[in-house]
Amino acid sequence: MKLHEYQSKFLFREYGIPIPQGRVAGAADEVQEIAAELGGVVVIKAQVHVGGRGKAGGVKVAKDAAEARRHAENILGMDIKGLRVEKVLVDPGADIRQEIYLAITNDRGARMPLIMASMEGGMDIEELNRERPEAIIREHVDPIMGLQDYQMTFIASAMGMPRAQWRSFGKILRGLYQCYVKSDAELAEINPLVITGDGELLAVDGKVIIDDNALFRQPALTAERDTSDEPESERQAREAGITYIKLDGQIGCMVNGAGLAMTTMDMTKLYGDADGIGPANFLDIGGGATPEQVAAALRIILSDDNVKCVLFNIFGGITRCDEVANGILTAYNEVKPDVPMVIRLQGTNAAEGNRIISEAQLPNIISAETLTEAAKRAVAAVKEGA
Amino acid sequence: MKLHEYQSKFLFREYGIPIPQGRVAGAADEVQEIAAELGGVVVIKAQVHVGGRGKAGGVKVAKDAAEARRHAENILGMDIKGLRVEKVLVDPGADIRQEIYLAITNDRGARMPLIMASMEGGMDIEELNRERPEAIIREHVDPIMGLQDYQMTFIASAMGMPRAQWRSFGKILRGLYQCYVKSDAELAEINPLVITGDGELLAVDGKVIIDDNALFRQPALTAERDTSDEPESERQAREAGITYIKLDGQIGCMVNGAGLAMTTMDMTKLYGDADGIGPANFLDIGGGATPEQVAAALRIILSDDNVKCVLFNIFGGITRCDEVANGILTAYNEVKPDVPMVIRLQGTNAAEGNRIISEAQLPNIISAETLTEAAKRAVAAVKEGA
Amino acid sequence: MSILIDKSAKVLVQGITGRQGGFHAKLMMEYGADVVGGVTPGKGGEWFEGKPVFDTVRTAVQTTNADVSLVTVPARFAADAIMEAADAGIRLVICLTEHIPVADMMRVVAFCRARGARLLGPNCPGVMTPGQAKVGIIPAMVATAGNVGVVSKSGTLTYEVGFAMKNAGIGISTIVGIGGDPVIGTTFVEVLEMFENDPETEKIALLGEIGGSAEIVAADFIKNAMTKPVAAFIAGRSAPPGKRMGHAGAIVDGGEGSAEEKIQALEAAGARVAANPEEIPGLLA
Amino acid sequence: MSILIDKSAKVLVQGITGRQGGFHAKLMMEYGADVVGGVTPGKGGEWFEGKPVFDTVRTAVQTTNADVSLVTVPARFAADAIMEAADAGIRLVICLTEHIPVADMMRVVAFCRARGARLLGPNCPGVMTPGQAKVGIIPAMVATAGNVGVVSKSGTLTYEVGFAMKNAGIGISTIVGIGGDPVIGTTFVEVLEMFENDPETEKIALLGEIGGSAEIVAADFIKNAMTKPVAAFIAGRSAPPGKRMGHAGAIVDGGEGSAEEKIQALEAAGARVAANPEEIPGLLA
Repeated sequence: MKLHEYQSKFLFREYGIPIPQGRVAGAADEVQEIAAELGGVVVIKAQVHVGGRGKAGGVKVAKDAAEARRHAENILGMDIKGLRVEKVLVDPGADIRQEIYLAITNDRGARMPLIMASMEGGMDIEELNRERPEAIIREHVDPIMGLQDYQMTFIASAMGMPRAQWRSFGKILRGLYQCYVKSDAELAEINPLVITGDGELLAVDGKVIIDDNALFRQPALTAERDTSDEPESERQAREAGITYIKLDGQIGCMVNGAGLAMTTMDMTKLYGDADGIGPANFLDIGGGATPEQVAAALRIILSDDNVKCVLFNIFGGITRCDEVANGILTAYNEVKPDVPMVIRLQGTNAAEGNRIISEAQLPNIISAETLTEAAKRAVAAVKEGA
Repeated sequence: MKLHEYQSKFLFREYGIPIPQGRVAGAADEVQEIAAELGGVVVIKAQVHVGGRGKAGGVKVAKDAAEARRHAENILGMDIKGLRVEKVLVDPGADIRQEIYLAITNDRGARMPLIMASMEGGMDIEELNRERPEAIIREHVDPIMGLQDYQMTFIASAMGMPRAQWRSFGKILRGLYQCYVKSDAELAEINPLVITGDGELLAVDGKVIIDDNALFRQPALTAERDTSDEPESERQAREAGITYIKLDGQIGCMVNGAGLAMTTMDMTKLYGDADGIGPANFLDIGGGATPEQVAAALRIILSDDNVKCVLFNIFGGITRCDEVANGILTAYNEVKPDVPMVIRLQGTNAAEGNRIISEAQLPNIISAETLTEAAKRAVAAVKEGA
Repeated sequence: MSILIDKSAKVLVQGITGRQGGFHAKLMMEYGADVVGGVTPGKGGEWFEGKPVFDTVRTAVQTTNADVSLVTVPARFAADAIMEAADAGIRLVICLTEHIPVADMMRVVAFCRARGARLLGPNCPGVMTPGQAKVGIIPAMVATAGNVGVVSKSGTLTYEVGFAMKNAGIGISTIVGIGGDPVIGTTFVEVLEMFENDPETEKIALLGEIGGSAEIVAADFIKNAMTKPVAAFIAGRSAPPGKRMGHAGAIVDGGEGSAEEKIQALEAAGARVAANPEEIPGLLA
Repeated sequence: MSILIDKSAKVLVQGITGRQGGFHAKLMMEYGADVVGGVTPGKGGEWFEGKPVFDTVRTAVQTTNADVSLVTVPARFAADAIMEAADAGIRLVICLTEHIPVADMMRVVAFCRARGARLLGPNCPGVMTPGQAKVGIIPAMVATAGNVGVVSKSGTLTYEVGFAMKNAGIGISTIVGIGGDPVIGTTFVEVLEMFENDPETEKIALLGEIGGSAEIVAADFIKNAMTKPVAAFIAGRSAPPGKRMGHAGAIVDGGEGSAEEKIQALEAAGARVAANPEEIPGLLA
């Protein structure tokens, strides 16, 4: 779960990290008010879950409240990479002497938290990592011991932080680590952390991503979830307990298991790509899906107008194919799909499942033995329908 | 630093451990008032830093406020093993179905926190340990990982805690461990933890000892320190940065280093015990003692009327004996002791130190080459003076 | 031989009185695994299908000499359950549970390593040595005994490949599901090393997916330390970057973890990479 | 030979720019120890008596190949300093600092063990191999080289015994101060084992005191695992129970840790126990 910049920074503040005294607003009037209160130069920043908002015109500096209002009118409602700007953050302008990068993230390979720090902040970290990897100091944290003081000294020293800032940098790093741990963050990033003209440190931009699996113990953060940019179909799937991700192709996929679901997508592309045909979605119905869930999944798949064919690929293990077949029939009768459906049932009770499907004699049902056959038939069905 | 029962229990309460809703009082009037407010049976408990107060008459049950007052009049001001009772805790009576022992302490040998738990609480744990050690469940806690849930289950199961109480016992154990860690306790003990008639758990008595070395980060607990039962001389020594402990013998000892200080005490006893002569104190003046500290130490030693001789045993290592000798002269001139002083200087610059002492030609100064000689001479001086 | 388990493994099921735990415990017993008991705090003293239930793993191990444990408890209790098993001296802990927070797993993995216990998973289907024993949820019907080792991040994809191998007459020494979470107890390389050292394993099938760099590290290992041939499949070639494909670990992030780079690395290391998992039997023949 | 250090030890001083650290660093150099540098966070790049000062132990080790570190920083920074040294690959960390909270030391000891570093102390005078090197504050004048190993909980008492030995013409292989705190990095038994295995050590003097049970455990080890003769002294026979005798660990508590029980255990194990430390040379002759 991604937090917006303003949510991230307000969270940082709870851990003693100094941030600009800005406020968030959803209307131009409000922005003008906040800018007037703050006085002086302000920055208006679009709050969207996507990078590159600066280049897209979503960040503007204003000399006074009136200019702030004009910028807000432009930014609010703006479309940035498909996302509508609903809120802006109004921050006082900072006197920036130096921009620093500081982040803590999960290092999957090392299976430990990783701190990354660089005196060359402000730019995109992936870009910096490609161009000047040696400018980034990397320090792992023992997940049981937590961050130690000597590691903070090492990082400050190795990155070339001026000594005058070691103390305040150490406090910020400790605060960021606490924030990362207590919030179950996958990423807690300050970019840039700036040294101001008078030598203070200030977190000018921030990004926090929370581990979805830990939200059960993060009620305050869960309440902050902004789903306004989540596609309607994904929201419905989430509420039905199904993992669904909309893609751009024509073949709706319904599969049990994430690895097999990806594979099924890949197969539609493998055999369809030459004709511009591919998967319309990722969908994992999980282990013991009920007929109701199958029906819900089918409805979600079909809510995508691009879908010209639905491919069921079920490998029955613990799941029994005869039960799945019954679920498909129930769902079919409820949803009444008007596109062809390729059904491939394999594994436990596959013969019985296939018998149930074929006996039902539904129109537009194409059965298949293997995944390869199923993918090829789905591609063919799309081509025929086109 | 020992906490009183009431301080310990009020601390437990901060960690979610249920305790009786009692209050502490220093006067019989107050006790009556509290007892009246609580209503019903109350228990009046002397708050002194010593065990065995029950047998000494320091704990009484009262049926009503008037009786509570009468008991308080007896207990307040009472002398228990040399300590005067200044405060009593007035607790509501509890309906006790079972008494449990639960404590967390530092296991020096294992170098880990140790949890001890027994369904046979209420009695002295050392006694229980002698008589029925198998009735005590012992569980170490990894000092880095902290207490884990599975350990709580293990303890509850192994000690024979009724299942109905596992959940609340787990909360109390977690709270006690938190209390132990966050308070830098050497011991956090609930004895007894009772199961009441209606199945609730309640910490009826508590004892917490804080690690003196950690008081710098425990301002709230440091403020709770009750020094009313600390001997005046030990208080003075503490304030002068000297470790002094009053004992019962006649030979005041001034030594550099704790191990050597104990050894010097032992030598006075080794050679004096047959004549009833031994050490009057433990005193470590530490490494770089100043003449002022030597003088302060000498004054503290001489404030004990039992002292008939002072024995200086200084092994100069980093400490230079000539400097110590000058310190002794300064202290001597300031304090003007009227008892003989045996001075043994050895190690770095010993010859020069001894020269300084002998040239000063002070009355009542006896010098010695070795520790053995010094101890024997001090014993002889006491015998002569007697 | 085989790796990780054979019929001598004495298996505990943590959460045996739960729906999932009990169901799979029965299937494991039917398959021939020596399930010696179960653990459910608060239910010690009960029985499950003739096997004793204990309050704690420690007591269970003392009584049954169990050396393998299957963790089937819900996500919020799973980290504690794994550590309990490791602390009690269990040599192999297999965790089926999904949705365990990554922060918990980082601590748990470090803890297991310190205690000398091997962890498989979490969010994995378990391990099966065909004809001998299975611990986990891999269906009996997907494999017969043989000489190909299978290691995979996923569940049903593994069944798919196992089944295709079985239909092609290719048997399996051991199937190991390592799980699709970002932080797991045992990685591809560790399992590849076990297969390399296992005299009964002649070839290996590796089933990876997008996200992380475990397959890249595995390619490095295949190149530098392996003599046995490896066939591989990487799922997620059609997945767009920045989207999490069901498995918590299956996400192409910041340009890292794409199927293409993994396939290239594996091919460069000498592995034969299938574009379609049903081609794996052909690559192993 | 000798134990723990000889003249090849490359020594860092953590806190070298402090009063105590600098003073003892100079004395150590005068004695012949190879002090290769010091560490003071924020003073990296400075020099101390011709030796480089670093911000961190890690950088110091990378630059100097130091393998031993002396921690002389104040109590509230000492736990971090010890862990820093252990984490940087220092094999022997010697901590002079007193008044470190026990809770910190329990974590630090576990950390050092996990990192494979040996810790001596805290609150110890250090270690000296006469004629070769010293790391800590043991005065040069208290010992000459020889074949008796000395291990002790205390400082000046050790000097007293060393000096008496020197006057009696008995030399020392290595003096090891383990410290008088309740929780220490290296115990009597570990040092006894090193002396038992050291060809240059023929006899051992053990100086214990009241509190804890380290001397009882040592007696057990002497009885079961040692061939070399041990002479011992236990300080605190005249100390009353329940009072802490200066050292944080020197307290007879709940009937445990008395001098009498320790003396009895040592004698029962075959050690010769002196009633007076000045008798030790006689027991070693």
